[in-house]
Formats: sequence, structure tokens, C-alpha cells
Amino acid sequence: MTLLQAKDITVRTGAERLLDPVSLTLPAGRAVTVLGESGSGKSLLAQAILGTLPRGLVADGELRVGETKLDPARPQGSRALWGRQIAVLPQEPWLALDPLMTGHYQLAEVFDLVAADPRPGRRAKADLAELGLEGAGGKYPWQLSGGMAQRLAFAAARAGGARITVADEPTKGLDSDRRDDVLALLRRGLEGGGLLTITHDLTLAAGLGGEILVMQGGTVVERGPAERVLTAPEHPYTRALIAADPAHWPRPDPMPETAPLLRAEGFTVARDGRSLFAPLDFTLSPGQILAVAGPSGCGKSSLGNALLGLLPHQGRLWRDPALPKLAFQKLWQDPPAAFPARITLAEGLDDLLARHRIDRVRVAPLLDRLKLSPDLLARRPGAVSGGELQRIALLRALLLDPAVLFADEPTSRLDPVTQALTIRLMVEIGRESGMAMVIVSHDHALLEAISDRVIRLTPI
Amino acid sequence: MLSRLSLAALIAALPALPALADPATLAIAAPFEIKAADPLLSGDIFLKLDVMETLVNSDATGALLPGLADRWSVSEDGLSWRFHIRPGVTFHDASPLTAEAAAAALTWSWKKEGILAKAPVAAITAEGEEVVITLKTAFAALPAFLAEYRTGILAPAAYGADGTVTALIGTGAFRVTVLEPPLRLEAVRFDGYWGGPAKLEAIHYAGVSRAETRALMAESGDAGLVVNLDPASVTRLASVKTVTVHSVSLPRVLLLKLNAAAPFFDTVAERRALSLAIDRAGLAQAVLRYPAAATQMFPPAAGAWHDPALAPLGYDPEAAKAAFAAAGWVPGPDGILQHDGQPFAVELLTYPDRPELPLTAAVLDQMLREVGIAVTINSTNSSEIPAKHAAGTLQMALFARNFALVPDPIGTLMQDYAPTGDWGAMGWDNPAFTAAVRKIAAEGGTAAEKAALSATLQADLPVVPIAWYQQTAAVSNSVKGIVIDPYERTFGLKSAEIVQ
Amino acid sequence: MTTRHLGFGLLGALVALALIGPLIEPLGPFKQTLLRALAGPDALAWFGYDHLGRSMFARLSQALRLSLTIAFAATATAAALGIFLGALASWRGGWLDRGLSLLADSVLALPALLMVLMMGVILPSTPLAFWAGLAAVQWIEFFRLTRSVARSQLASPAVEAARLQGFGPVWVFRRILWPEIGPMLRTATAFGVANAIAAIAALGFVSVGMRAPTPELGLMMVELLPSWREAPFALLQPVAACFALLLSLNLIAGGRE
Amino acid sequence: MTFALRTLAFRLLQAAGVALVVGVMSFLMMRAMPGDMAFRIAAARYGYDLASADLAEAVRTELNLDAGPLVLFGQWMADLARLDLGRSMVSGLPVWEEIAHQLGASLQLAAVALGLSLLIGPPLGIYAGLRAGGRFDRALLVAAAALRAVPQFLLGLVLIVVLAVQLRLLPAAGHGDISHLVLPALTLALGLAAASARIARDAMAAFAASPAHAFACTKGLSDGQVLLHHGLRAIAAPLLTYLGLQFVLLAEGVVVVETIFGWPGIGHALIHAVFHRDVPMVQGTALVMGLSFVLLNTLIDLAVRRIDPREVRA
Repeated sequence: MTLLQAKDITVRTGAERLLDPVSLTLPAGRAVTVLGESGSGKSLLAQAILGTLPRGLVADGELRVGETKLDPARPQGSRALWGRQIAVLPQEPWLALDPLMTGHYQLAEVFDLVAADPRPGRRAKADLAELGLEGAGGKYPWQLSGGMAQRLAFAAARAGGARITVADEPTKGLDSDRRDDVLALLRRGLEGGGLLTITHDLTLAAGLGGEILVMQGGTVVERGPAERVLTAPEHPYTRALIAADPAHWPRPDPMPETAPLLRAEGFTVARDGRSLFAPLDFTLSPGQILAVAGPSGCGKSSLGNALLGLLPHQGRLWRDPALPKLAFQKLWQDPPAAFPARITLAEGLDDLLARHRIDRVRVAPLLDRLKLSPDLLARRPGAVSGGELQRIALLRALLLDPAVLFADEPTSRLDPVTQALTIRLMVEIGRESGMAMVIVSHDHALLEAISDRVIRLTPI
Repeated sequence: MLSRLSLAALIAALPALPALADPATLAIAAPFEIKAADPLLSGDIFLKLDVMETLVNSDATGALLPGLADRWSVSEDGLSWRFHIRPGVTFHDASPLTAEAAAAALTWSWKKEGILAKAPVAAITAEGEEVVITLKTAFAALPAFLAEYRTGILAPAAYGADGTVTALIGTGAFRVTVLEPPLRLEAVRFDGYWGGPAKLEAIHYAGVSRAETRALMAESGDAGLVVNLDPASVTRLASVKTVTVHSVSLPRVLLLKLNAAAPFFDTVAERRALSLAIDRAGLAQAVLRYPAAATQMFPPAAGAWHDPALAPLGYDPEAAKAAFAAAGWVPGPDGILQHDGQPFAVELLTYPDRPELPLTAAVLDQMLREVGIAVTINSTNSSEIPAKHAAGTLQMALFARNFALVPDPIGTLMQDYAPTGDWGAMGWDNPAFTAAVRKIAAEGGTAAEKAALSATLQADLPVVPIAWYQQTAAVSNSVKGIVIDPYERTFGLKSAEIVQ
Repeated sequence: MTTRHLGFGLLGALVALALIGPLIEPLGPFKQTLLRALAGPDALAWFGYDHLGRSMFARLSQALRLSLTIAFAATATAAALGIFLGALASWRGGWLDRGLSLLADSVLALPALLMVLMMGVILPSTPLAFWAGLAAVQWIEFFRLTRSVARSQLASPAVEAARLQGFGPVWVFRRILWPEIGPMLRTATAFGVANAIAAIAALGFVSVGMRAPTPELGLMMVELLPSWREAPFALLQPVAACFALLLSLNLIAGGRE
Repeated sequence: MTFALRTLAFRLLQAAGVALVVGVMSFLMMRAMPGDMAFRIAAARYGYDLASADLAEAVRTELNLDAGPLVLFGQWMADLARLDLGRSMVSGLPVWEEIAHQLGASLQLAAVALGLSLLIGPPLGIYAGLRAGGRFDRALLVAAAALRAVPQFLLGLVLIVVLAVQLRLLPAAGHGDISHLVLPALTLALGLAAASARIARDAMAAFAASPAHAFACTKGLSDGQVLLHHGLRAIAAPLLTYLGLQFVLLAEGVVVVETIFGWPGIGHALIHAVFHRDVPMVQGTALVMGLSFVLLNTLIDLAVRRIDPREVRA
């Protein structure tokens, strides 16, 4: 029994076509997943089907949900289905939930106004209990963890009794160890209903099974059952996508243990009187990659900042006295925020060169090495992609010949392929220049793949 | 949540049907602000509204009439005055008006620097039904002083222990019900009034400082009586059918006070030249909008003090220039007169409380510049004039002097010109004039003696009179019996009534 | 943004009138010809005469010049003071930050009118009093603006990066804080100048501002108000000038992207 | 409860700050006394006809003005500690009494004006915010700028002429029953409405573009339900915070409107007090206006906290 049938869906803005014709059907009980990087058109497809395209974009094609026939070109028509026949699980649910209302009220509201349930309060309490959110009812969305907010949004989206669920990037911004919860949640949507998932997370796609469509540059480059597409990809882009998964990365050859750059004994960091993690002992020698893992909020960033001297620390920390202050540099999680927003990258760089009298001739080879085109520098940080910006940040650090580089979740906001490229460059340059690296990330697979040693923080 | 809040505000703001001005209530709008229930501070308003009364009254010509005292007499040596209290008069709190109560009220006013402090009073006592005032020296003008609003009589219960007035309990035709300084007073008819109950049921007094707003209230019928209209409103309200505009000349004079000790004005010739430089007719028409050019110090309203035979003050700028040249003032390169190096530059003090004063100052500034006098206008607080007079630094000041404080101008003359005064002459000495004034004050004077004094002022010009004031008021046609009193003592509310 | 260009255009015209007017005008703001009181425009007085026969064109251009100079001077001083203290407070933090914001909030609690009135008593000349009073009130807006922007910027990775790369506070201000505050400054300045002009006019209206015979918008309105039926054209000029001035500034301020 | 306690502590500090700033300003005022204070007060008490040197002398001795400004300042601070604002030098009445009457009239006017402005401004702002960038939105921007540019006394005059004189609907001026309240309140409300319309428009436009709005729609709620349950709540916090700051501007607008409509408000009293150098009255009025601002903003802080409990807002 097909719940939803879409034929030759396209999206145009004026004359230019952003999405080539795509057809898909949502059967009950079998997942359909659209895989691709940002800008591949996967979100446009979902929005065209739902009728939530931003102003100025026009969809076309045929659409049938259950018995009702809809015209994608006139989105108002599909509004009646929202909540009642199609449940939409939004990106970053902790932003999508109303920050001024408790979780319980936001759920009960849907039972009352959409499902016209006689006792909305009771139904909401039962729903929350079922999802393990008993305590969350009275709290505000910003008091909930990412996972809890996800489950609340899921309940609210489906409270209207919709049998079709559309999930848009459900794992975006979540810790990777929360992925199994998301999987369980989406499978719940599959019982007797249809599920359309938009994601760039390969593991999630594998877990959901069903049919997978791989999209690049606005067209579907490959489609088929999940087992076949993920194990024996035919299209080169799909192969690159799968290769970008850290689990498939070749392990770099280990670095010999040479004279350490810094040594830490009983080392910990305290915030307003309370130490964040159990004391640690470790050393870091040139070329080595030290990974720091642990749940969010347990002080991973603080540890790195303390090593750089940005934060006070407890316990003993020995740094090689020969190292100048500039030898300690850092990469940030959100690249655009790490650059002065209102001036061009070139101006920032010129200031740096002038400040430390660095010879300009060193810039060109580094640009080339980091696969960056020189005309990027003429733009402002806002006009450059996250991946390129992080590599420019790396260039900026390398110009100061750093001995130690602290990378604070450097690639968590990048697409898989870009992430793979950036990490590979960081590892190679580190090995070549003898620069030691401390890297923090949620992605265990990534840390395992590249680091010489992994420190797991245990919060106190 | 927000919508409920704004809904409540709407209900609170729903304009109740505009309270139809119930037929027998008269609304009065005037610029005076009620400072407190204290006769010394706001007695003039209470007197005008017939809430409070004085022992002695006066009519429109300034002649004295019996008030709360129905007759009075003075001893041979003029040192002991006996005022018989009118029988059967009760205060608003039903307590009777006795000689003791009247004496207590007068003593309170005398001790608080009231006008009695200006008279040589030795003691105020009560004997039977009479108030006896003993003087140190003879003073014929005493009854006129007891007509002034600061000697208003309040019930003993009105005065608090610490000497402040806590409640306004007078004997007038209207009893105060609401007193909210500075802008609101409401009173109802006092049936026990000794002169018979008034026809109006109630009066509402509203203090409105802006003249335009008062004029609009007259035009929109919000106020049956509007007092003190500005010149422009007078011309406009004349064309409004529902209102009639009354104006009566006042014994109040627009004066230019000079420091006769200053080198600019120390000779009569220089003062006369200054007077000739002023086009009084042009100024009165442009600023006051009615023909009020002063020919001499006292207007006709001042009775015997006005001498029609006196030669009027003229306007002849060329003669003025010649006179200044004769006095040694030679025009400098910039046209400003100079006398051995010192420019003829003076500061003209005035105050904005009366809107026409800054305007007149601006006009005088230009007129005097024509004859070579450089004037800088300083429109500041009115107290600067007496302050600079006391400090001797005053050069020129422009203000409106009220000669009707006491029904007989002699009271003000004594304060201002015998021989000098804050609001009168400065640096001017004329012993004969001072002696004559004191004699008239003590024993009263004949019309000829008064005319002689006027002639001296006209000849010596210690101060230069510019214009005579007119009191303007707009009365609704549905109100009858309103009186416009030149001595600004009453509106005639006792006799007024509203006819549809 | 068309509304912003409209605003700048209007303001430009008024500033031109204020600067050029008094130079090319024959009569001067004080010359009185009583016979021509409230008369219509003629060869000498292009905008007609006021109630004392003075040229309206001369008085209007002088009044615009006076209001604009005081308003811009006050707002500029307030901006300089506010931005400096705002940046200092957020950079140093601690008791200096708390002290300055307490002072700012205390002064904010007082009506601007009271500050100007009090300054009027303390300082001898009225324009000086207006300049000081208005500056003392308006610096708070700039202080709070700068402080909130600075606090969010100083906590950003960009500043942490600058520190690691050896840049000093001056570079941080010049390259990160100032470009961020710049655009907001336009709105705050435009509103500041508008409020200043409105305050000067309001005080002139209740005759505690500039004193006669100085030409000032509020004072001119008060003087011409009584004859608003006889010569509405005369009263409308200062009102239109004040309205145009405030409208242009509001459009400039309001025209955010 | 820590947030509430912290707000109260901060606001108490602010109140103390206000008292200190008022004290210092008044001290400067007393010390820099152009023209002798005694003369000014005598003129204020007895009117320009009677002000004279000896009356000024009597006032000087009665109020011991000869004591240096420092002594008077110390005296005022001591009295303030006992919450005694002293007596007005002009009317001799306790300052509390005078302020209570005049502040009452002003607060009544301000409250009704605020209420009316909430009825006019925000509804227009919401409508424009939901159609951000549309014709109505641009029109509102220009109209709001124009309304804010019209001097308030002109607005008052026009309202009087049209409503009171021409249509005789409402009394032109004066103070008495509720119908006197409408015109001055309307004059103030129009100015305020222009400002609150813009604030409501910006807040609503931001909400309409937020993911919370999109999710509320995709949950199945109609536009009306989204506005009622989520929209109004979203604009309540910025609007309330803005209205708190508006109180100070209101105090100024009241002055001009009071003189036009003959309304016995605090602004009117303040001008007279400063003009007549009635320093205790100036100090008392400034203090009361300052503290009522602090009190109002404390209440608003708590109300906004109830609407939007997030600690640090943008």
C-alpha cells in the first residue's frame, strides 16, 4: 500500500533548474532515504514534496498522498496535510521547539488543536512517558539535551495522527553516540507508516535500510536497496561518499616516541572551584596526534585551552622552554566565527604577515598545498565555504610555525567528503613539519582512525 | 496575555459621555496658579472667586466700601482705628465671625510679612464688636490696606498650630469643596452667606497657563468665563458668536525702570531723550493690539492721580538723537553712542511670566538701536529685578507695575518712589516729592496735591511709562452678571447667573 | 534602501538651508519692521514676516543652524564618550564594568528633560547647557550599545585567535569591534540627533529653553502660536522645518536593511 | 528564585545610584546659583508684583539659605535617609504631598496613554511583521517615522481644534472627570504607538522567520492559532522591555502635553520647581520619577522573566 507517490518532481528559480526530475514512492513499513552533501538538492526535494519551498522557488510534477492529489506548484494545497497526514521532524529540534513554552504544553497543543482530542493533557503525558521523557514535560526546550528535544519534536510532529514522517537531517548537531537513539525513533515511525529521511550520515542510512537515493548537484546519481548501494556502489561519487566515512580510513603509520614537547602530570582544569575531569598524565612529542574524547560538556575544550595557556590549570604542566608563545595555535569548531567578519581574508593575512614580519613568499606554496585558490582571499569570511575557511585557518596557523596545534572539533560542521580532505591534510602536514596535534571530537571513529593515543575524559 | 492587558486599558479609557456641564455650574479658566490655601500666597484668587472676604471692599473706581467691617472710625490723633464687625456673619464651618476671629486673622497676616508690615502698625486687638488697630504714626491709607487680599479673614479653625493654613474656611458666597493646587478649585453656593445666597450653584476654577488653550476653552464652551486673554486671541474671539469679549483699562502700567545713578541716565535730559526715542503708539498696536500708549504715569482709571492737562510724552527720534548729542553722547563707528570712550550699551532685564514683556523688550531693543543705544535683553526670573536693584547693578528693566495692589495708588507710590523702591525709582532723589507722598499717606491728599506729584513724575521721569494695561476677559453669552473689575478684586460671581 | 536615501536627501537640503541661508539673506534675523508684522513673502523676506516684522527666512535658517549644531555636537560627544566607556567596560570587566553600568542605569532613570533643566541652572549659557545636558543623557545609549556588542565579540573565537596570534587590543578594536559597531552607530546617532532637536524644541515651547530674541524652532513656534489663525503660514514654517528634520533623521535611522 | 533576588539587588543598587545622582546634581544646582535663591523663591511665593528685597530677606532667614550648599546637601541626605523629602520652599507644603497629587495625575495620564498606545501600535506592528517587506510594512515605517517627527504640542493642538472646538466631542483642556483625560492621553499615545508599532513589527518579523514558526505550522496549526499561541508570546518580551524604557520618554512628553492641556502633572511641577529654584521640590520630583522608573523596570524584569525564562537574552 503506497502512502505517497511523487512523479518527476522538479524545482526551478526563474529560468534556472535546481532539481532534475525525481520520482519516488513511500510504501508503508519500508524506509526511503535520500543521501547527499549540502547543496546536493536533497532538502529541495523534501521541501517540494511538503510544499515548504522558500519564496522564489517553484516546484513542479505530480504528487498523490493517500487518495488526495496535490499540485507541487501550488503549495497552499498541501498545508492541510501538515500534521494530519504528513509529520515533519525539523532540523535541530532544540531551535524548532518554541523556547517560551514547556515541552508538555507544546505536545498537548497538537492533540488539542489538530487531533481535537477530548483530553489532550492526559494523551500528552502518556506519549511523553512512552518516549522516556517523563521528567521533560515541565521543562523548557533549552533545558533539554539534544536527544530529548529530538524525541519531543518527534512526538509533537506525529501527535496529529500523521502516518507519513519526513525527517530532515535528524542527526545534524547531535553527538555521534546518540545516533542509535535516532535510529530507534525513526524505526518507530515505520511501524505501519511511511518514512522519508534526508541525511548525509551513512551509518544512519545503513541502519534504516529500505531504498536509498544518492544525490549530487541536483540530480539522483544512484538509487537502489540500501544493502547493495552501500556495499557495492556503482557511481564514483557514491564510492567517494562511502570512502569519506572515517571507519574506512587507512590508519597512518605510528610516530616514533621522541623528546616530548610538553608533559602533564595530575593535570586537570577547574571551573568555579570544581575540577571538570579526573587528573591525567600524558606527554606530547612532535608529529604526534593526541585525541580527547568524552560526552559533551565534560571539559574537552577546556583541557585544550589550558594546554595553550588560555585557561589556568591544576596539577603540573611542563612546556619545552625553547618554544615561543606563538608556537601554540588553535583551530575552532565554527570557522567563520574565528575570523574578523567585516574585513577580507587578505587584509587579515596581511596584518599577520606585517605583525610578525613573515616573508610573503611562503603564502603561495601553502595555498597550493592546502588546495585553496588564491582569489578566495579577496572575499570576506562570510562568503567562503566552511571547509575552505578551516583550511585558511590552518594556513594562518602554519605561517607561525606552530609546535602544538589544538583542533577543537575542527570538522564537525563539514560534509563528509570535505571533512575527509581536511583531516587528511592536517595529518600529513603534522607528520611532515613535526607539528604535534591535540584533537577533540564527538566522532569516535574519526579519533580512532587518526590519533596515536586517545584520552577518554571521565566527568566528576 | 497581552490582548487581555490592552483590553482592560481600553475600558479604563472609554470616554464617559462628556459630563454635560450641569446648568448652574460656572467654569472659570485663568492663568493664576493656586500655590496653597494660604491668603498670603493665593489670596487674590480666593478673593476673586468670592470664597474669602476682607474687612474693607472697594468699587470699580477704587472708592472704599464696607466689607466684613460695616463702619470704621479713627481717633483725633489718627493713631487708633476702630473697625465695627458686621453682625450675623458666619464662616463656612458655621462658626460666627467675631472681632476676636478678625483680629486673630489680621495679626497672623501682619506677622507673616503681609501688607500690614508696610503700615506703622503697633497692635491689633479686639474690644467687644470692634477690631482696634493702634498705630505708631498717623496713616490715613490704613482702610485701603485692609482691602488688600493678603488681609483676608479666615475662620480660627483654618490656621494650623505651626501657623500654616490647613483649610480654606472663609466667609464668601461660595464654600470650597475641592482644592487641588496648583490648577483646580471647586466651590458650591454657601447658603448662609450674609449678603444672601448666590444664584450660581457651583463654580469650577481651572488654572490653564497657556493663553491659546484658554482661548480655545472659551470658543469650545468649556469655560463660561476666561480671564487674561493674549492679544491675538482677543481679535479672534471677537468674531465668535457664542462669546463676548470685555476689556477694561487697569491701573497697571508697563514701565521702563532706569538706574538714575548710572552715567547713561543720570541727567533729566538723557531720560527725556530716551522717552522721546520710544514710539508708544506703534508698540502698543504691534504687541498689545489695543490703543494703550501711556501719555503719563497714571491711566484715567487711577482717578485724581491722572491729570488730563499734563503734556503727553512724545515720540521724536531726531530730537532724541540731538538731546543725546547735547549730553555728550557721540555716535561711534558702529552707530552706537559713546561718551569719552564708554559705549552706550545697557542690559534690559525682563521676565517671561507675562508673554507681552519679552515681545515689548524685543521691540524696544530695535527702537533704541535707531537712536544709537545697544541693548542686550535678559529675559530671566522676575526676582532678578529686585535682586539687581538691591545690588545696585541694574541698568534698565521692563515690567508691568500694578498700582491697584491697594485700591489707592498711594500705597504703591510709597513703596516705589519715597524715594526709591525695588519696582520704582533707582538712584533718584527728590526730598520734596518724598515728603509730599508721606503726607498724603498719613493724612490723605487733595486732587491738586495728587496732580502735583504726577506732574513731578512727568517732568523728572525717574521711570519711563510706556503703556497702560487693559484687563481682557471672554464671557459666554449664556452667563449674565459677570463684572470685569479694574482693581482685579472680583468677577461678580455673587450676582452672576446662567441663563439658557 | 530608498527610505534611507530619502532621509539623507531631506537632511542634506535642510543643512544646506541652514548653512547658505544666513549668508545670502539681506535682512538678518533681528531686524524688525513693525508695519510688516505677519505680512506675506516679498522681495526682502522670502518666507514672509513674523509677528514683529522679522524675516522668517532669516530666523528659520538661523534656527536650523542652531538646533543642528547643538544636536550634532551633543550626540557626537555622547557617542565618543559612550563608545570609549563601553569598550573599556567590556574589555576590563569586573568592578569597572559594574560601576559604569550602574552609573549609566542611574542616569537613564532620570528624564532627559530634568538633566537639561539642571544643566541650564548650573551652566551659564543656554546652548552650553543644552549641549552638556543632552550629552549627559545620550551617552548611555551608546554605552549600552557598545558594551553589548563588545561583550559578545570579545567572547568570540575571532578575539581568542587574535590573542593567540599576538595582536593587541587596538587591533582588536580597529578590526573586529569598530566594523561591528559602525552600522549600529548610524541608527543610534540619527535617533540621538532627532531626540536632541525634539528636546530643544519642547523646552523652547515651555519657555525654559533658549531665550528671546534668539531664533530657535521651539521658541518660534511658541511666539507664532497665538496668531495661528491670522497667519497659519508663519506658524507652519518652524513646525514644517522641525517635522522635516525629525522625519529625515527617523528615516535614516529606521531604514535598516 | 536566584534570578528574582539578583534583579531586586541590582535594582536596589540602581535606586541608590539614582538618589546619589539626583543629590549631586541638586548640590551642583544649589552651588551654581545664578541670581540669589532667596529672591527667586520670594518671587515664586508672592508673584512678580510683590517680590521685593525685604520679602527676600524674610525668606532667606526662614529657610536659613545662608547655610552653605554643603550643609543644605548634608541636611537633604539626612532627611532622605528618613524618607522625609522636606517641604517645598514655595508653598511650604511637604514635598511628598505635592508630588503625590501631581504624580498621581501624571501617572494616570501616562497609564491611559500607554494603554491606548498598546491598542494602536502593536496590532499594526503584528500585521506589518507578518508581511515583512510588503507594501504595508514600508508604509508603516514611513508613517511611524512621520508620527514620531510631529512635535507633540502640535498634535495636541490639532486634536483640540478638531475634537473639542469643531466637533465639541471632548473638553478642550482642564482636569476633572475622565473625559478630560482622553485628548492628552491620545496625544501621548500616538507618539508611543509609533514606537511600539516598530518594535512589535521587528519582533513579529523575526518570529515569522524563525524555525519555531515553521515547526508550529508543520505541526498542523493554522496561522491564527500560531499567532495566538506562539506569536503574541514571542513579541511580549521585547515589547515590555521597550515600554519600560519608554516611561522616561513619556515623562518628557507629559510636560509638553500638560502645558497645552492644563494638566497638573509632575512635568509641569518640575519645570516650575527648577524655574523657581525650589530645590527640595526638584530633588523630590527627580527622586520620585527616577525611583518609579526603577520600580516599573523591576516589575517588567520579573514579568519578562516569567514570559522568557532564558537567563541571557540577546
